[in-house]
Amino acid sequence: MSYILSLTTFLPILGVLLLFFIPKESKSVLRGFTFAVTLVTFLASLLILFGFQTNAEFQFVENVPWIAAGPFVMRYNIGVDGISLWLVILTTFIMPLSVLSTWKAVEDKVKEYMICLLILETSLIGAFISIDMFLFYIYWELMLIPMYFMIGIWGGKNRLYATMKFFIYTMVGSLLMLVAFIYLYMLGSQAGIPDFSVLHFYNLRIDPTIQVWMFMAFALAFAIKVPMFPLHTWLPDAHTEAPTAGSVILAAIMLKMGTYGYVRFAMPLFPEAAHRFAPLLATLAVIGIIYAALVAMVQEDVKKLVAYSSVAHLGFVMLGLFAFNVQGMTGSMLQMLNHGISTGALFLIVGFIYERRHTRLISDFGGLAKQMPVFATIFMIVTLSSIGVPGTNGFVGEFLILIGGYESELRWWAVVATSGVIFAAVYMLWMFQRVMFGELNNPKNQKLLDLDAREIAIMLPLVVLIFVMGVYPNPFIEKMDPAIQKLVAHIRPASMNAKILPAALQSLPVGHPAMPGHSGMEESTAPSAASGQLPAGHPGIPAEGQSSEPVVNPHESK
Amino acid sequence: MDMITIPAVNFTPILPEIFLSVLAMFLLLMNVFSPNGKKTYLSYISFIGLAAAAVLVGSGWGAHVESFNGAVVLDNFATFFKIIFLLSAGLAVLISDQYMEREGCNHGELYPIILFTVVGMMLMASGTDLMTIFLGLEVMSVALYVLSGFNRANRKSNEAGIKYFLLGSFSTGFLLYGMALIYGATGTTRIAGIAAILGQMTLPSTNIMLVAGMLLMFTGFAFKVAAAPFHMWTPDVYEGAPTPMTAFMSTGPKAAAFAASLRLFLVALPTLQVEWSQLLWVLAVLTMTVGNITALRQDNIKRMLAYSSIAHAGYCLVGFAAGNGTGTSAILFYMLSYAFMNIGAFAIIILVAKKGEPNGTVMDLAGFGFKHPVLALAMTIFMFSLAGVPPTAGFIGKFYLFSGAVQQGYIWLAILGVLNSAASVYYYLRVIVYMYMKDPTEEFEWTKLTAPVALALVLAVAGTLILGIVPSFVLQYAQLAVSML
Amino acid sequence: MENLNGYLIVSAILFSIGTIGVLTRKNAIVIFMCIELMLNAVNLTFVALSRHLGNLDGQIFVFFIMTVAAAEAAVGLALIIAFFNNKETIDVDDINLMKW
Amino acid sequence: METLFFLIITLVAIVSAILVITCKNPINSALSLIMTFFCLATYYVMLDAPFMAAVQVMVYAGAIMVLMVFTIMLLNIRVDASKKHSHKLFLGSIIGFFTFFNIAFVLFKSHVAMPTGPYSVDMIKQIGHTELIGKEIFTNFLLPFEITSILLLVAIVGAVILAKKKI
Amino acid sequence: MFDNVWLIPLLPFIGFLINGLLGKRIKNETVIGGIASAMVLGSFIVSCLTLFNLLSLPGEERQVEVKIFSWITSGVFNADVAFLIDPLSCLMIMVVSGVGFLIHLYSIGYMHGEEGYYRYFSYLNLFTFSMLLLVLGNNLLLMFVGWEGVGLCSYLLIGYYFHKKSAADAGKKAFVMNRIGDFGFLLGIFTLFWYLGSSHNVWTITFTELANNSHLLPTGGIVTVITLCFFLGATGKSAQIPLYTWLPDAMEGPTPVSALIHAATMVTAGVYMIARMNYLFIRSPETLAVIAVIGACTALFAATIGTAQNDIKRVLAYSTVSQLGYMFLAMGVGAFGAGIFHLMTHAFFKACLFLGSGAVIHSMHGALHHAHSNDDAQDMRNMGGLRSKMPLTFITFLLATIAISGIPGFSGFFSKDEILWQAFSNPHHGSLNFLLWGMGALAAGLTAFYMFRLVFMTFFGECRITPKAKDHLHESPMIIVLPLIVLAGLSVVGGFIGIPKVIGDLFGGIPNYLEHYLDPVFKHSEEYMAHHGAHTGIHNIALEWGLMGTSVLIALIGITVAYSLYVANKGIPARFVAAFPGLHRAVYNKWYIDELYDNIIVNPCKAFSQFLWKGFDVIVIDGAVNGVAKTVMACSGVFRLMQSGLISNYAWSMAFGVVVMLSYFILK
Repeated sequence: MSYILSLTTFLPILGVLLLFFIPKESKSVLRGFTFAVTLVTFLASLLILFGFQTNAEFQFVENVPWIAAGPFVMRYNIGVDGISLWLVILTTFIMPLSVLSTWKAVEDKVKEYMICLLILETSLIGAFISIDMFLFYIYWELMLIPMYFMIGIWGGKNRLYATMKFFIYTMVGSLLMLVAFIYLYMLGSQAGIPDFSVLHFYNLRIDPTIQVWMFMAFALAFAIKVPMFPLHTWLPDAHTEAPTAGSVILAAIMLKMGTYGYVRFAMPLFPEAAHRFAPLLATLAVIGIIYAALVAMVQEDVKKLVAYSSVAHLGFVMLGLFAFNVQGMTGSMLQMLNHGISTGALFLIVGFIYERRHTRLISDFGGLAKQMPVFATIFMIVTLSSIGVPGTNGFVGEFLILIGGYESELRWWAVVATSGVIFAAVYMLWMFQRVMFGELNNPKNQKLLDLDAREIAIMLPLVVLIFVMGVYPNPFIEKMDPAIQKLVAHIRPASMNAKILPAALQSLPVGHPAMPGHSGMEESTAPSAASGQLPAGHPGIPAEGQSSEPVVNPHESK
Repeated sequence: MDMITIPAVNFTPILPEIFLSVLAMFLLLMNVFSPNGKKTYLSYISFIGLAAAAVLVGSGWGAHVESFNGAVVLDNFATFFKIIFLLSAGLAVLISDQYMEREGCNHGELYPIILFTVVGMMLMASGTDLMTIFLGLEVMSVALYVLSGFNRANRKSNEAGIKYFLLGSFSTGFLLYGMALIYGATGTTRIAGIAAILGQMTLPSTNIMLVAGMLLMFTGFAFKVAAAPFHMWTPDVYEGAPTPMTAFMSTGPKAAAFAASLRLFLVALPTLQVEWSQLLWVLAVLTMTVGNITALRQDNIKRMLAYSSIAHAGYCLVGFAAGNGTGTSAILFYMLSYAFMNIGAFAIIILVAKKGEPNGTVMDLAGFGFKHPVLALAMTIFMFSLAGVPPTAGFIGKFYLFSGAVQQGYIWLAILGVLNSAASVYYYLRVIVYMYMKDPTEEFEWTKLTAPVALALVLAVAGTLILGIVPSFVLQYAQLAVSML
Repeated sequence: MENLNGYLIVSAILFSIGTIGVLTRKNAIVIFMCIELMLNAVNLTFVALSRHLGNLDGQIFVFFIMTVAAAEAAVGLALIIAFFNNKETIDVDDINLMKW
Repeated sequence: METLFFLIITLVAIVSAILVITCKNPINSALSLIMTFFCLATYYVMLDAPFMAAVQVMVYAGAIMVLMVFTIMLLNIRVDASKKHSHKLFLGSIIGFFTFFNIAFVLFKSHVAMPTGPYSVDMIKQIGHTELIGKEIFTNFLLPFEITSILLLVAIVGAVILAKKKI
Repeated sequence: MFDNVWLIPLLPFIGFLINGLLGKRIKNETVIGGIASAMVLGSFIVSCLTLFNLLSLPGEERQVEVKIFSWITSGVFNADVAFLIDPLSCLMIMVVSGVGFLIHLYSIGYMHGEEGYYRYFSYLNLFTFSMLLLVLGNNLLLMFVGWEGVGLCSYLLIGYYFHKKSAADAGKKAFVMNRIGDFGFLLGIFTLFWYLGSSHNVWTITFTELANNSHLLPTGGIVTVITLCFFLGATGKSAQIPLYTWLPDAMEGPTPVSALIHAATMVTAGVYMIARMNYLFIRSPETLAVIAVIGACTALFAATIGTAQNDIKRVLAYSTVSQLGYMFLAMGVGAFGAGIFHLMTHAFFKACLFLGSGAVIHSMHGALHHAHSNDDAQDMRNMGGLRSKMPLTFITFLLATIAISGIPGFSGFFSKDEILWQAFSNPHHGSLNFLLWGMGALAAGLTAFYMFRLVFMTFFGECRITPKAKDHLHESPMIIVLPLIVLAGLSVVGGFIGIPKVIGDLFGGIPNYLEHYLDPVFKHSEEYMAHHGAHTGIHNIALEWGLMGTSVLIALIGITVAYSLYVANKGIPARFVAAFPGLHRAVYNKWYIDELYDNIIVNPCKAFSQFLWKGFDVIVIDGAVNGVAKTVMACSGVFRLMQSGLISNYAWSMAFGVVVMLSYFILK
């Protein structure tokens, strides 16, 4: 049925509306109901998964006119393809687990907490499935609000600083992206593109010098979200202050928004600029890997350590993306899922021990393995997955990224990144040893209870997935392969052209808006390149060696 | 000596103004006869009157009637703005009753004055003659001087009144001198006449008298809109004036000033576009930056909202600087949505404040989030809308304003605007931080939520969200209004 | 008598004197008087221009400016008296209850 | 002869204007302001606008200044020599001079529109200035005239609200 | 015929699952131990079957690939889970499952009474599964999976007594060192895959295809880089010079673990890897030289440290490092067959030695426990004269010691001598081979010395154990001694399957079965070496006999010195120590290598990351971010003060604004 996507997106909102009728006091009913809603959403998303034919097209597309005023035409245009399919499934899969983990964690203001969680789920799913760039932007900003409240109200000690920093940091990036969006739309409307759908913009030939500026705006917004090396300082603060469920979702899904942004928007829209920036961004990614690993080694707070570890993992993902070949891309898409599962599990684990001891300092723990054997085994499995030991999911992703990176121009970057594998083992095992092994001398640790049924129920699916994806990742790779092939085919020629033919010759400088000559006041970087005007109707001359007809998804009603 | 033949006069353009003036006079009489205590029914009558006027104005959509040989016109542009004035006046009337009861000042005459202000604003919006615009401006200003100084007992209100009066008339001096110079350079006060003469003139931008006239006239409007160098009065007057009046002052008159200046600059002086868009470019940046940055450190919530209204004037100036269709229609849309969110926010402040508003700081809001969840939710929506966060009307407004600037090629202006709105997020979220994330210092005594204020809040929230999620029909109206210019 | 420029210069001078008065005087009423002076300077410009241009629009505009000045005077002085009842002084430097 | 008379009146006007802003006692400045108004009235007469002169005298000198003087007397502000009656002299005068230079510069370089209006000077003399203005107001500028009525009503109601002892 | 091959790794995996998940509930130890051992026995039987089937095939086609399922396919890269059956892998699975089974049996007895019993056996089974996977894998990626799996299990098993901080540290150190090796291994895979793919469009990582396309690789240059990377991986795993310090610390784990992992199987993975990719290594003489030199140095270096250790397991650990040095020496000189032969024989006698020492420690521990003294059960100075208390253990231990020290007739002699001969006679590295042979021979002497020193100190002389515990010393139960006996037998008999030609035809032409058996695997490198005129080296028989004689002589000298020092006149070692205190202390403290590593790598790394976090992250980046916020707040303070509340200021700013605008436009 074609409305499954909107159904999945807005089911949580339906849940929110029904939540209002449940009285504030009956906490367990609130939690149970929210869990039920997230579970139903997960089942709905499974329907999408099973209905999804493995090809490069967007499926379950819904395209309804929404705002049509002034120069802008925005349509409620959503659809899911190979790339965004698994991220949606990851979202709906992680949500029930994080709701389950708040049973004992959040005691006061439970109703508001559940509402935040559900709104967060809607905005995340919405962002992943929206084809219309304006709709994407709305969901992209909407997700900040519930996370802001979750960190702000239920957070740790200096949560206000952390949440304000998180909000404004992301906001600045995304607002610059907004200006780039508008400028892109102006270019598009001159080249005859009717609306905001990203598919039309994939074939728009933009003059490379403009591409550089636009790519920088997009790249900055997504780099903050990833987070890339210099812009990552908000993540440890946000994580240490966020409640367990909040930081699970933040780590497992929201960070993927940044990398998804690169794959869906920054790279395909501006291929030449992507190639020009590839060395810089790869360097930042590699620095991120080594730097975050080193800094993680000396952390005293477990949550900060895991936060820095996710910066390192996402450095790998970025390296894979900028390899511009199928293995690299597949590896990073897989690593996004793996990171979601392993770091989500790690935060849940930190949450369990935080609920028991209300402290996150590594020095307060020690020798828990004897006291909590089941917890020890699960913690061990998740640590191994985070290190990327073969047989677990981490290894498959990392291996593909590194071999993809090695095979592309980023050879030396891949070599340095491979050393990251060593540091990952060092800081994770050192932490694991200080927390789990050694003497059980702290009296408080001696009284700790092992995981109860609920906690095991949370961790079981994650552990199973770790092994399933480690041993048999093919079904996952199959589904996303055609979409990645198409993406690489779209981006790759851009690099050849950029190198072989001089920029001016190969891409007809189209789409530069013929603006009335304005005096120096506006030092916009609109270059003086001749603005050859393309025939209005034709959506841009496709680049050489690429399917001539721009891929307009079949059932998009004009 | 032959008799003076008074030409046939078509009253349709000023029908709403006449209706409201008659209603105001009627209310004055009603006030005399009604006993001292019961004044609330006056506010109901005035609200109904405003609603009726709105219907009257709405029916005039699409018509284009010149009358009083060019002094005033009825067109979509004027109608759209009249709707904004009536809306802001209506909401202001709704929230003023409870405030006045609490402050204990006799508010019998308040409603007629508000209606007269609306008349003044309508004249400004629909006037196509320098004289009509000037007189409309003066009716509005005089009424506003009275409104800002309304609460005689409160020293702050007096001070606000005096400050607004002195600086207002000082700016009127400059406005008049500008009009004189323009009259001198073109020979007529009719906007159509000015446009015609400028059309024939060879190089209008070299006629220094014209440019100087334009500048001086613009300072008058810049004062009313609270643009950067002329914004100094706004914080003091908004803090001093009674809160419902501040709410009214920050939305209605600002829109009226924009209406008059838009009509003047776009219809009368289009050939000087190069000059005034540069001027506006600088003013917009200055206004946004001053408004946003000063607001960061404000503790008094009314003063913070005053600086935020300066910043929002800056955003509108961005659209004005763009000067193209998108920019101007964005201003119209923004003014409408700004009316909703701003008056909504002030309504909440009224409910929270105690008698005499000892200091009305943001800290008083501590713990409000979980004490009155529904009201706090409304305030959160208003704050997010003012900050320009997506699902709300503020975002759509800013989006269109900045896209107007980008379309015109002012990318750096858009970038500065975007950075300013990012900075503004801090002080809007500070309110939310105190509401939700700080525990209450001392007990709230619950000021009962009377029916009119509740109605005002419902209207405001509905307006903010609807304009945020499904803004296309209003945007189309704004587009139509501007295209007629 | 074609010395239009003469009249315009005189009105410019009066206007500037009015501005200086507003900026320097401390007494509210005197400030208001200076504003009145500025308005009168503008009236003079209008009348001179209207006479030069030959149409009476300027003079009618002056007529309306006068009514406006009168209305402002009424409200302005009422405000000043209300302020005086409260604070016994109308010195501009004392009107600084609200700042920063 | 004509220009000589004009220069004398200008001199008187400027001196009285300066007196308005310099003398300590508000009463003196009020009186010097009245003096300026009379000079303006004579200007209007010289510009063949006798009705304007009459209105100027009646409205400004008569109504507004009387009101001013009345308020000054009502508030009987004691002028104590100690407190300075003006401040920021330097800054204020700088701005004043600059405004003057700017406007003067504008006036010199500008070229005023050609006299296209229907009413030549002698026509005014012949028909009578008041009649012409009357005809003009009640035909072309009827709406502004009506608005002034609203304006005055607002002013009266406002003044009552603000200043009445006890409502 | 080979379709049941997937059973070999699968059975231990099933054992791991049963014990891992249900182990806690099956309290009874023998059931757990039984299941684990049965699984390994099952896999041993299937490997025998496979070996038998393989032998039935004619010589050349002894190479069969069995695909199970395709694991990762993405773009040009695809890797699937498939097993390669060929003489080398058959030999290895026989060794792994055989010795593994014996050690499983042994640990049932040895681990009696430990509280994490089920956990031990599940990890041991997981180890066997990973090792079999490593050996059977038909492509580099699957080998890498086994490679890391084995590293993981060694981490788990070393850290078995996790409540002891030293055990946990040793585990972590082992894993990190292995991980550094894996870093090299990964780089090798990538470079190989990239080079073959981009220049010859051969996108593959399976061994058979690599072998067939190995002619495409140029000698030297890129191949040296690839092989050096692989060698780095091998040193990490097989504890050679730079990355060997983890092996002695790995003795923290239970003794059967040391026997299985750190003697017989895991440490030999590096050797197996080089043997498996002999066609690559042979193409870069530089790498072979490096391997040979490092092998020889490690052999000598470890042997010197072994002489001064007092802990029985430390001595055996260093002996393992030294014997591995020999294997790498063999690989370095291109004698892959000899290397594998020594690997096999070493597996037998080293396992036997470790298990023997385990038996000794087990009974010492029991005795000391009874006497409630907390002397160290592993310190040889507390032992002595145990041959009367534990005759069977003594005999098996003695046989294995004789084997290892290279006394003719025993397996050690044949394999070690073959290596020394190959080292001496190969022409690859010019004059280097004399030095190599010399170091090898000296190391052999030292080996003989410290092995017999160990035997004399533990089994001969009077019993130095605390008197009370003396009568509690008793022979270990049958389940422990039985594997000892089998292994001792193997270490004696094991040598005969690979008798060098020289001795063979002396005794009536007994052929070198092993050489013949392993030929198909190394045929590529043989052809390459023949092509490059490798074997024109010295061939006369007399020289071979001479060398053999000298090596036996050196061994005997070692034994006599040991006898004189530790049995005849006990005083000499003490005087020797007094004479050269510095040298003794250095050797005793393992030449301070561990401290060296700490000060050069570990501590500066910690300090640097501390600096990175506190200095860079907090001060620089956060400082910048908060700095922006502070500056904005500061100028907001300034703007705020401009709002002075005085009307004249406001009027002034308005007038000022007008004046500025006017003058700007006028002057423009």
